[in-house]
Amino acid sequence: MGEPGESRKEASAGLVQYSTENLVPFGPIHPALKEPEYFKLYLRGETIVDVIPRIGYVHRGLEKAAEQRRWTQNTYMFERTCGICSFAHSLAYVQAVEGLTTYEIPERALYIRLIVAELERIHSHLLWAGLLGHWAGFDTLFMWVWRDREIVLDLVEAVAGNRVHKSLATIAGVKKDIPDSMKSKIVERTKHLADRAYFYKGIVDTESTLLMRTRKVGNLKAETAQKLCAVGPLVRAAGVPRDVRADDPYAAYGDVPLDVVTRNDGDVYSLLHVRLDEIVTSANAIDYALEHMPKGPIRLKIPPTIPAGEYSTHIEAPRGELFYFVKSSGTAIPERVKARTPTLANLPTALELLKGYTMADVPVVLTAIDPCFGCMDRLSFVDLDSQKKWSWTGEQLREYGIKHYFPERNA
Amino acid sequence: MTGLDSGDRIDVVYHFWKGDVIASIKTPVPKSSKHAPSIVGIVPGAILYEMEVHDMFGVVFDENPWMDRRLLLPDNYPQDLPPPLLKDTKPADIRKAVGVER
Amino acid sequence: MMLVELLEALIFPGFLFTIGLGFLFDWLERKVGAHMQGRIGPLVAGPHGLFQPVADFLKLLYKEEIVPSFADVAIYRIAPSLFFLAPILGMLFVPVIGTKAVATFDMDLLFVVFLLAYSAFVVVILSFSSASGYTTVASGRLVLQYVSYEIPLVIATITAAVFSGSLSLAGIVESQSRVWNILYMPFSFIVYIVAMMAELEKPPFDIPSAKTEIVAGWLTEFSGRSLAFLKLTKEVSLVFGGGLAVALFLGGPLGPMPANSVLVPVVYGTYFLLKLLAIVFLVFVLRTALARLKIAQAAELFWKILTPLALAQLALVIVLKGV
Amino acid sequence: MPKKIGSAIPEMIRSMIKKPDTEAYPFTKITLPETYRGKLDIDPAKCTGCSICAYVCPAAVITMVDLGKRKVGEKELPVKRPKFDLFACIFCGECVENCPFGALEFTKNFEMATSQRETLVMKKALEI
Repeated sequence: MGEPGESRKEASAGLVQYSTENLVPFGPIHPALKEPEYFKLYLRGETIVDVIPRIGYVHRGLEKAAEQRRWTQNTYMFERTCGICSFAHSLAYVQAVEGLTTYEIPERALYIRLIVAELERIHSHLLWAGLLGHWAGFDTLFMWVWRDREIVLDLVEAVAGNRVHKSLATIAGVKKDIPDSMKSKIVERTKHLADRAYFYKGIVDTESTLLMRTRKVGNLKAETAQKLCAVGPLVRAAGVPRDVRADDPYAAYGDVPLDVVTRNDGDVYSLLHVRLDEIVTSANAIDYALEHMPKGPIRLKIPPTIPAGEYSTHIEAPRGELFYFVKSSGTAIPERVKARTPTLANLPTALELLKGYTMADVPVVLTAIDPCFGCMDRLSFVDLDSQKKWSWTGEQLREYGIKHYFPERNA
Repeated sequence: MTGLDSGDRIDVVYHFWKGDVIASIKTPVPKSSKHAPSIVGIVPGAILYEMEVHDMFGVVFDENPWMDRRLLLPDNYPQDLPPPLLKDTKPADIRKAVGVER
Repeated sequence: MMLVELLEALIFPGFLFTIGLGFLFDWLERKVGAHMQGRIGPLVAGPHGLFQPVADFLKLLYKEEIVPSFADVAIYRIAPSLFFLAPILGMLFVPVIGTKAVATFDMDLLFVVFLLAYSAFVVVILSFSSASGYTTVASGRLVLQYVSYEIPLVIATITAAVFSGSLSLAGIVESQSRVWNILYMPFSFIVYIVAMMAELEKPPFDIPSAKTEIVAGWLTEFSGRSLAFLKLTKEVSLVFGGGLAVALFLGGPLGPMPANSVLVPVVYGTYFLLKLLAIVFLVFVLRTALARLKIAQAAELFWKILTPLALAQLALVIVLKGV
Repeated sequence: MPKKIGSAIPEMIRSMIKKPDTEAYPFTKITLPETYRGKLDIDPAKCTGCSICAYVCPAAVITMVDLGKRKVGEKELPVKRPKFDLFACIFCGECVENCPFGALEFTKNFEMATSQRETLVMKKALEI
């Protein structure tokens, strides 16, 4: 299995034998992948014959590390599983932990959780729509969408204090309140974003070069999606109305009306539509929640230990169903925390979809599932036991590289 | 799908979701044999989860076609070291073995 | 007299002028594209970042050059200079400050068309010489794209020649002194622009160097000086291709002329630059507004739509000429 | 809807005419919200060395340094003050929230990039 150096040799060998499949490495470092993962693509001409994934390049042993930290500290660590769905991760973790206890979570906190989660969904979907433009070679869409993404990031910054890692969810509550003075600003901005979503739908529907790239690419059938356990927008684009927010309401989703957006074709074009429509439904949900938010406290004071037991929970992260399982032995640190992220669930589907398509479709299809390899590998910026301090000078790195790739030269 | 180290056995927990119910089915796998049947034939989407439990706990799922590959662990993760998520595996040992020095 | 010609070839409308225009268009492409996308674009080097392309070029010049161990070293070394040669040489045949270019002979149009084909051929060789997975895919795409755009491109060029009844660029330009060719052959002009964008690998035809698919395509394995010159060549090619379009369809540097004979070359040069800018701007708008095609779709576009269009225009022009 | 080529062009022209949306950041200052969590700051006068911040910190940024003993009435109490390795800080706000004396606060300074790790070690509280 795949060291990059090895695959390069294989690739050049493939060049000599024209008749066999040509191996093209897709990653670990590739302009279309914003995080390092490795896919071996076997090509015949331009057509993909087989794909072999090799993930784990950013695996940092998060689940092991969780077993050495206290419950509250873990909130921040799991939040850093991913930059884009950071609140979803901390929310799912917090929800799983709360499941072990009998605390009455304040209503207002549940509403704030919903609002921030939906802001994050808008952000994630905008980010994805822009990146799709980039991957399909339509940089203008990318720039425009990301320009509008700044608006929602500024909102998140105003609500939570930072743009990416909100650090807002905590066990039995949230840490910051949304003051009334901020409400009108949020409503105004989310309305604007919904308008922009309509505008982008207009471009996506009419621009024929973009249609050529997205229509009938990566056709996913409903049965295949269900068989391969696809989740989130991917399965909704294939016509299965499955959404944790509606099926198994958490936070304040039980009280807020929400449409489940579905499309029937299952191709990238439908995915784009599903995501752009969900921006609109999210904006509506935020408006509704802000209007109906009850007054009251936002968090409870709790002891550091959590009662023994096992609990599993799931939420609808922007990318799909995010699943958390926690086991407590009644102490201040967890016995086991397990996270199953939407990307890992969607990866088999993406690999299946790729077969038969051409090299040009790889970035579009592979990234259509909105992969977050950091999530998939459970990446952490927090080190295994936080005293990991080592640095390499450029010279050392070079030496290491030479030793790694050319062992004979070193001897 | 979750692995759990419960002393002398590894519990493999399968979670299924329909409607508003999550069904968790716990399957004990003794640490002495570490073999379990695969569910890939019934649920094809479980292939990567089984690989993950294999990487992290060393449980071998028979009939899983990709069981000989590694998914998450680095290539230089030593064979003689126990899988990382077992309770008696110390982070310090792993760091030493894969050559991440301070 | 010899000295004047040498200066013409080396400095004004020749070598240095072409490279300068190449840098200018690189800057313009980035700046115009940035503003269309709501960004600022190059800002720091020079006024409004005008010298950014020059700075990038100089930076690449003193970067380390790495030759892949499995590359065909001889071709890998030589091909960038061969590639650089094509647009620089071609630009000498494009009339800039008069109806006559720096270098000119009867039937020089054929030589210019040959240069277009030559540069595509060099790129394919270049791509194959640095044997890696990405460049292999890129070579396949290059060849396929080449056989797609070359035929409409040549037909569009020939249409202009047929109408003007001359196979030399000077003759074609002179024949347009009253009415520009574009009025008689608008479709040829469109076909030429689209095919030129394919030749220059501007989006939506940046298929052989699609960065999200095959890293940098045929440029992947190049670094340092080679990369600097390859990138410069791509920009200079835009000058050459645009200049050719001006000569073929927009009447070259011709236009209303003041009586003063000293100013004549300057005025001619200004007309040429304005026309060239118009074409280049059109290319920039198109490249910003469109998504990248797949290679099969590009081939379909050229074979099914543009080639028949170009042929129909040619037939029309022959009929017009006959009448 | 009808297919056409270049449906993005009207918006492109609109974007071109109006001012760019990008801010030329290092040359212009940007505004930050009140709640912004920037570089951590400590008020040494308020700190009593209670070590709560060091306990709650998830990233082990804060270590307590012993500064000798101090006489309070009859007893000798150890004097401790926090040292901050800010390069590991994750800006979660746990220490600020849990400080019983309000000695810690976030500033709006976010320009912390440096080539030397030592410059990000905050020893402000140690100089008493």
